[in-house]
Amino acid sequence: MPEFCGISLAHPVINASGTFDAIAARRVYGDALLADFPFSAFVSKTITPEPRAGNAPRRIWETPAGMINSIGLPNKGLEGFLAEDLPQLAELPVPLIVSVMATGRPEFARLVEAVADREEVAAIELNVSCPNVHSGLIVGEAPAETEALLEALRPLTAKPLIVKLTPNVADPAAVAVAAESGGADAVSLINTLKASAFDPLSREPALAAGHGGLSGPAVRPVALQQLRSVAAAIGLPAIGMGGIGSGADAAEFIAAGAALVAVGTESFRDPRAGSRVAAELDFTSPQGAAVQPALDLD
Amino acid sequence: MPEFCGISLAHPVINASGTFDAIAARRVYGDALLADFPFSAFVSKTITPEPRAGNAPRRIWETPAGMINSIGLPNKGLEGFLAEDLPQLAELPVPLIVSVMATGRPEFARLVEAVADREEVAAIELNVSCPNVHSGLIVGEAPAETEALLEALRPLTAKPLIVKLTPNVADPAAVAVAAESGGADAVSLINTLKASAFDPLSREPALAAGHGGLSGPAVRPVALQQLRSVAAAIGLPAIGMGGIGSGADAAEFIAAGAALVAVGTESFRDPRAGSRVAAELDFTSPQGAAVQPALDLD
Amino acid sequence: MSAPFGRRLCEVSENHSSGGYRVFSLLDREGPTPLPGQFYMLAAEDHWEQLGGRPFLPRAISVAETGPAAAGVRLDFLIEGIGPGTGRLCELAPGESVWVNGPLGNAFREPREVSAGAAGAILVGGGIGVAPLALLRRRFGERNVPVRVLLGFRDAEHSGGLDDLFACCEVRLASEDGHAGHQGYVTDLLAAMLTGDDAGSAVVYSCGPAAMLEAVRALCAAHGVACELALESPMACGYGACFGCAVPKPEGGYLRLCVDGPVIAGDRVAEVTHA
Amino acid sequence: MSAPFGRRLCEVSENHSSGGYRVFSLLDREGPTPLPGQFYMLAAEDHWEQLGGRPFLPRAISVAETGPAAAGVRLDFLIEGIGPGTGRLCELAPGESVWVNGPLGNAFREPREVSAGAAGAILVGGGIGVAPLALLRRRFGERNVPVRVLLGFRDAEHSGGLDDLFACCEVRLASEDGHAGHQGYVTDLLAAMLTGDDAGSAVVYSCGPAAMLEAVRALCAAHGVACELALESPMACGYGACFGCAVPKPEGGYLRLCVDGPVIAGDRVAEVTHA
Ligand SMILES: Cc1cc2nc3c(=O)[nH]c(=O)nc-3n(C[C@H](O)[C@H](O)[C@H](O)COP(=O)(O)OP(=O)(O)OC[C@H]3O[C@@H](n4cnc5c(N)ncnc54)[C@H](O)[C@@H]3O)c2cc1C
Ligand SMILES: Cc1cc2nc3c(=O)[nH]c(=O)nc-3n(C[C@H](O)[C@H](O)[C@H](O)COP(=O)(O)OP(=O)(O)OC[C@H]3O[C@@H](n4cnc5c(N)ncnc54)[C@H](O)[C@@H]3O)c2cc1C
Ligand SMILES: Cc1cc2nc3c(=O)[nH]c(=O)nc-3n(C[C@H](O)[C@H](O)[C@H](O)COP(=O)(O)O)c2cc1C
Ligand SMILES: Cc1cc2nc3c(=O)[nH]c(=O)nc-3n(C[C@H](O)[C@H](O)[C@H](O)COP(=O)(O)O)c2cc1C
Ligand code: FES
Ligand code: FES
Repeated sequence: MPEFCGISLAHPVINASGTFDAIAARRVYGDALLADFPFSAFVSKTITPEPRAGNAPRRIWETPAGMINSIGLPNKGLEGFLAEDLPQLAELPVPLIVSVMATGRPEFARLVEAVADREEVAAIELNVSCPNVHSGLIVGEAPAETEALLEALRPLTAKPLIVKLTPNVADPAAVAVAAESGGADAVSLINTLKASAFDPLSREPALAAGHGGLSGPAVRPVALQQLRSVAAAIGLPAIGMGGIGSGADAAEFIAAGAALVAVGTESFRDPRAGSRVAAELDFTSPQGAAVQPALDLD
Repeated sequence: MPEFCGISLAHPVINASGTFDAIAARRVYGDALLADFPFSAFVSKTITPEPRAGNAPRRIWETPAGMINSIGLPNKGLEGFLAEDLPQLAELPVPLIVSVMATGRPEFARLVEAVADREEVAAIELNVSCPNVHSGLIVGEAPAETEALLEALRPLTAKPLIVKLTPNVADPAAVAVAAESGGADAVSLINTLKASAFDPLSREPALAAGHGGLSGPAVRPVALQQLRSVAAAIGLPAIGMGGIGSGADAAEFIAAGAALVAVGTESFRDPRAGSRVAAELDFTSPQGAAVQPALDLD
Repeated sequence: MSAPFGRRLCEVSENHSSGGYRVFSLLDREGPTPLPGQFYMLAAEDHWEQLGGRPFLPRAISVAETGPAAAGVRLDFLIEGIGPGTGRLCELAPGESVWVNGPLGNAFREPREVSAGAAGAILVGGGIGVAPLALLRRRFGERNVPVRVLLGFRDAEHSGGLDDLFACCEVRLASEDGHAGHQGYVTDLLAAMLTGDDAGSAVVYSCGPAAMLEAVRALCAAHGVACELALESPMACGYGACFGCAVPKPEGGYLRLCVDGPVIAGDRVAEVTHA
Repeated sequence: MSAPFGRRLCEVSENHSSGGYRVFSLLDREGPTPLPGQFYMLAAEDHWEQLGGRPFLPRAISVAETGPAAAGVRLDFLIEGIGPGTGRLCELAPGESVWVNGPLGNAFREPREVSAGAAGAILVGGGIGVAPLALLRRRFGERNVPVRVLLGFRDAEHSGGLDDLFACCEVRLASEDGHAGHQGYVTDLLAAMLTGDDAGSAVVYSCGPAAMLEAVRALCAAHGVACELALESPMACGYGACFGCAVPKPEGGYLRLCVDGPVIAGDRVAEVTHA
């Protein structure tokens, strides 16, 4: 059983934030979802202090071996999350990680404090791909901003703080080191790569928001390299993600230094991808190009 | 006829540096190559002041809708290029753009000066994905380094200077603006994304160099977004590249603001990809999801 | 009944052409019988990637008919090949397997009033949008809901499903090129019908291109007639995971078409700008 | 004669299994007749992408036999399915089309000494490496170069090509499991042969797994016998464009196997660490 920041997990495969809505899935699939929950921990979609409707459609666009999304973080806001979603997520058979984002330290602090003492919450993921309203800098692009944010949040909770790194930087390891100095317990990477596409007919941007984030197998080689450089630079455990669709893919991330892996876009193709990836990690794929990783994470 | 920095071109499709060796191709295919040259200008593989053998194999690795390379810029060095390659490249039926890279301003200056007065050379592309040996910074990751380099090189030649931007930065537009301030005539993008993969059997890095650069259709959405933001920020023409494999793809780059497009990895799959892309730009693809771009580049 | 959790492989038992479209059948050994309006996320098991790394995601396809089969449920789909995903589904050969996730989404609701005197259901379909109405018509027939079917097609090359899915019953046709029925839009037929005395107790059920659905919605709103529209939107997952399928709500904000739809009451959409 | 510039579509005329491998044939209407040792870059026109976006690049495959055909040249290939690219080539059906670039690379050279008393050519092949030796053997036969053929296989499931490509002539076999011929390595047979009096005038031609080639290279070096090795390396382009196919030179630096090879004189490689 892998252990991650003191949390025991049944296997090393969790979900990527924003790519699995356990509440909606339970409505669709019923309690079979709980009996056969695909992830060893559940990461919520990112919540923000106030409710957000998300971006205007079109929000998604298929690309070679991947997709671009500009969903825009629709969520019920902190109050709505606590009142409506948290009780339902607490029924899941696995530990809950709450993902939060804000545009300033006080707002981030409000989010962290609100879940800091909740028994239902096992850990907090900080989505730092956001601008600081005061400095204008994207927090996750600036090591000093990241460190300062962690220093501000660290005293507020005993729960593990996971920093979700942004991949759109020259040196993600520098940001990871700053997160470590600031008191983070773990990092997760990669978030989506800045991307766009044009509608072939109109030749206008395909997404209403103009651009979005690339995910799926296409980004896997970028994710593996960033993970490799980050894992080499810090002493903290890392959650690796970006295009994982099979046990063989997951084994590459573990080879690159991941303690856990997260499945995102692949869940859209296969709702049980998490369980499948976890199972495949133990088997040799029929493709020959396969993997039998020595999984000793605990 | 598109015109680019005062150079008239038969169509808007050139090659990406390092992805087509016109000398080797002529050995393989004979003079048919010249009769039917696929690009409207030819960009040389990057040359460095001294000869380089390149990286140890394994140098390439296939990835979803793309590939990683760690070729390591093998080249004959400036003297070898001038003596052996330049006379052969001068026989090509299209304008020649020489790509150069060095690790310091004096060495860059030596390269630029050596081709500055050569009639055979129409323009110079500066590959700035290299560390400055003095500052340690990757020139193309630091706007100030890029601007200083351009200011040093600008007085040395009347030929167009094209800055090949690196995509591994948070804000490529800032570097492009610096290149413009320094006196560049054009920019080209994207170079390859930092990437790695692990051999599924050994779980060691798949490439001997540990990591390499990702190219091919997988990176196209990233290239389009960087091009879009760069083209909006500068007044210079941009050469767009990254995963172009069809006229429809090229039209997306033109919609995103490219004056010319370059074909790289696709030439590995189809040696005449350049001509095909140029021809397809005028036709509606049978896929329906097609493009008939109003090409008025001149 | 919920869809089985996860995706499953189902074998193709048939595939034939139908007025420019294709009709293919899957044998589903596990899933429940789908309801009219529901859809499945489908992806060929082999050779799904066709062209430049696409399709990558599964494709949302409405179920057009269903019935018991030897060892499960037969699912019929009507497909118009417009890109790499639908193109691949069009070429499925018997014996091949398809990844199936579903049935997903909500279903058309029955009219509340089904008394003898009530106008009953008016089904308005256009192009590939006739698919979900086929199953709906049969269900209504079985439940003795009076049904009138109005179908519109661009031309003979875009009239798929007519012979296969609506063979049994009376349909009123409109075609833009006049090759069959009224020359013009199917909404012309609907407009005439909504001036009838009994229109007030009718419920309109519609699926088709955006412009047609918007005309249906506006007509029904003008005549105070209830309507249910089966919409489309880009879908990555089909089960509420991606938030990609957003459709604007009249009061602001968005609904997720895959879990809140694909069937939406006419007064729950402001204006249909995409199908 | 140069390869036609660009890639062209060639139709599959046949595909049958052969001792665990597959032999398939293309009809090439444009290309010149290839020489022994040359290869082609191949990619199926349809459904090339198989699995997770791969294969993306074409695959390098040696020509195993060739001959005149109705309207061009027949090209035979021997394929071992070890991944998505060779897997797809194995399943090619007659009538399908394949993108073809080639013939590429250099060819085996003839022995300089072909006098009656000379030892002539010794062909040493292992596994899938027997492919280019089939065409070489026939060419030598046509030119009256004395040829001896030594082939090694792991087991019966990895003995493809034997019946199809070497049916006509005497071959000496070795197999690791002893199912045919000498139990052990084919290089055991070569070692014995190189102790012969005439070995000095022999030339060894070899293709197969890295370990076998290295043993052949070392044996020939030890006995002062010339040898030509057909190597493999990862190839993205096959025509000198990508610099991916680097093979270390004994004096340092690298050669590009696609244009400087794939056939390399034994004294031009330091040690064969990959095939
Ligand atoms: C609930 C529902 C039910 C449906 N039922 C049916 C049905 O019964 N029968 C049927 O035939 N269809 C049905 N559809 C429509 C069907 O899902 C789409 O036609 C299908 O997804 C198109 O996929 P494609 O690969 O064939 O075409 P695509 O090439 O994906 O084209 C479809 C659209 O996708 C967009 N797109 C996304 N990425 C790209 C890209 N990279 N390049 C170009 N275009 C892109 C474009 O807007 C394009 O117009 C239904 C859709 C929904 C939501
Ligand atoms: C000159 C030459 C001639 C040849 N002639 C023949 C012939 O006649 N018959 C024949 O059968 N073969 C021949 N080969 C070998 C053949 O080209 C390879 O076996 C083929 O390229 C393998 O492709 P694949 O997709 O089937 O397997 P791959 O999965 O590509 O596996 C092959 C190797 O590629 C590597 N690889 C690259 N990217 C990946 C990735 N993302 N995941 C996993 N592995 C990866 C691994 O090292 C793996 O071992 C020849 C090769 C050369 C260079
Ligand atoms: C539709 C979609 C929505 C996402 N929403 C979030 C989010 O709310 N918060 C977040 O931190 N990451 C979000 N992500 C990023 C994923 O968590 C993940 O980092 C990324 O998709 C790479 O993994 P993948 O390639 O396996 O999808 C989202 C990704 C997708 C595709
Ligand atoms: C094998 C290979 C070698 C390359 N060598 C160079 C080089 O020498 N100089 C350079 O500026 N870019 C080089 N590049 C980058 C390409 O010029 C181009 O920027 C990149 O590949 C993206 O385009 P593509 O996706 O069309 O290949 C190389 C790319 C590849 C794949
Ligand atoms: S399609 Fe993914 S949420 Fe609706
Ligand atoms: S395979 Fe590309 S240079 Fe040899």
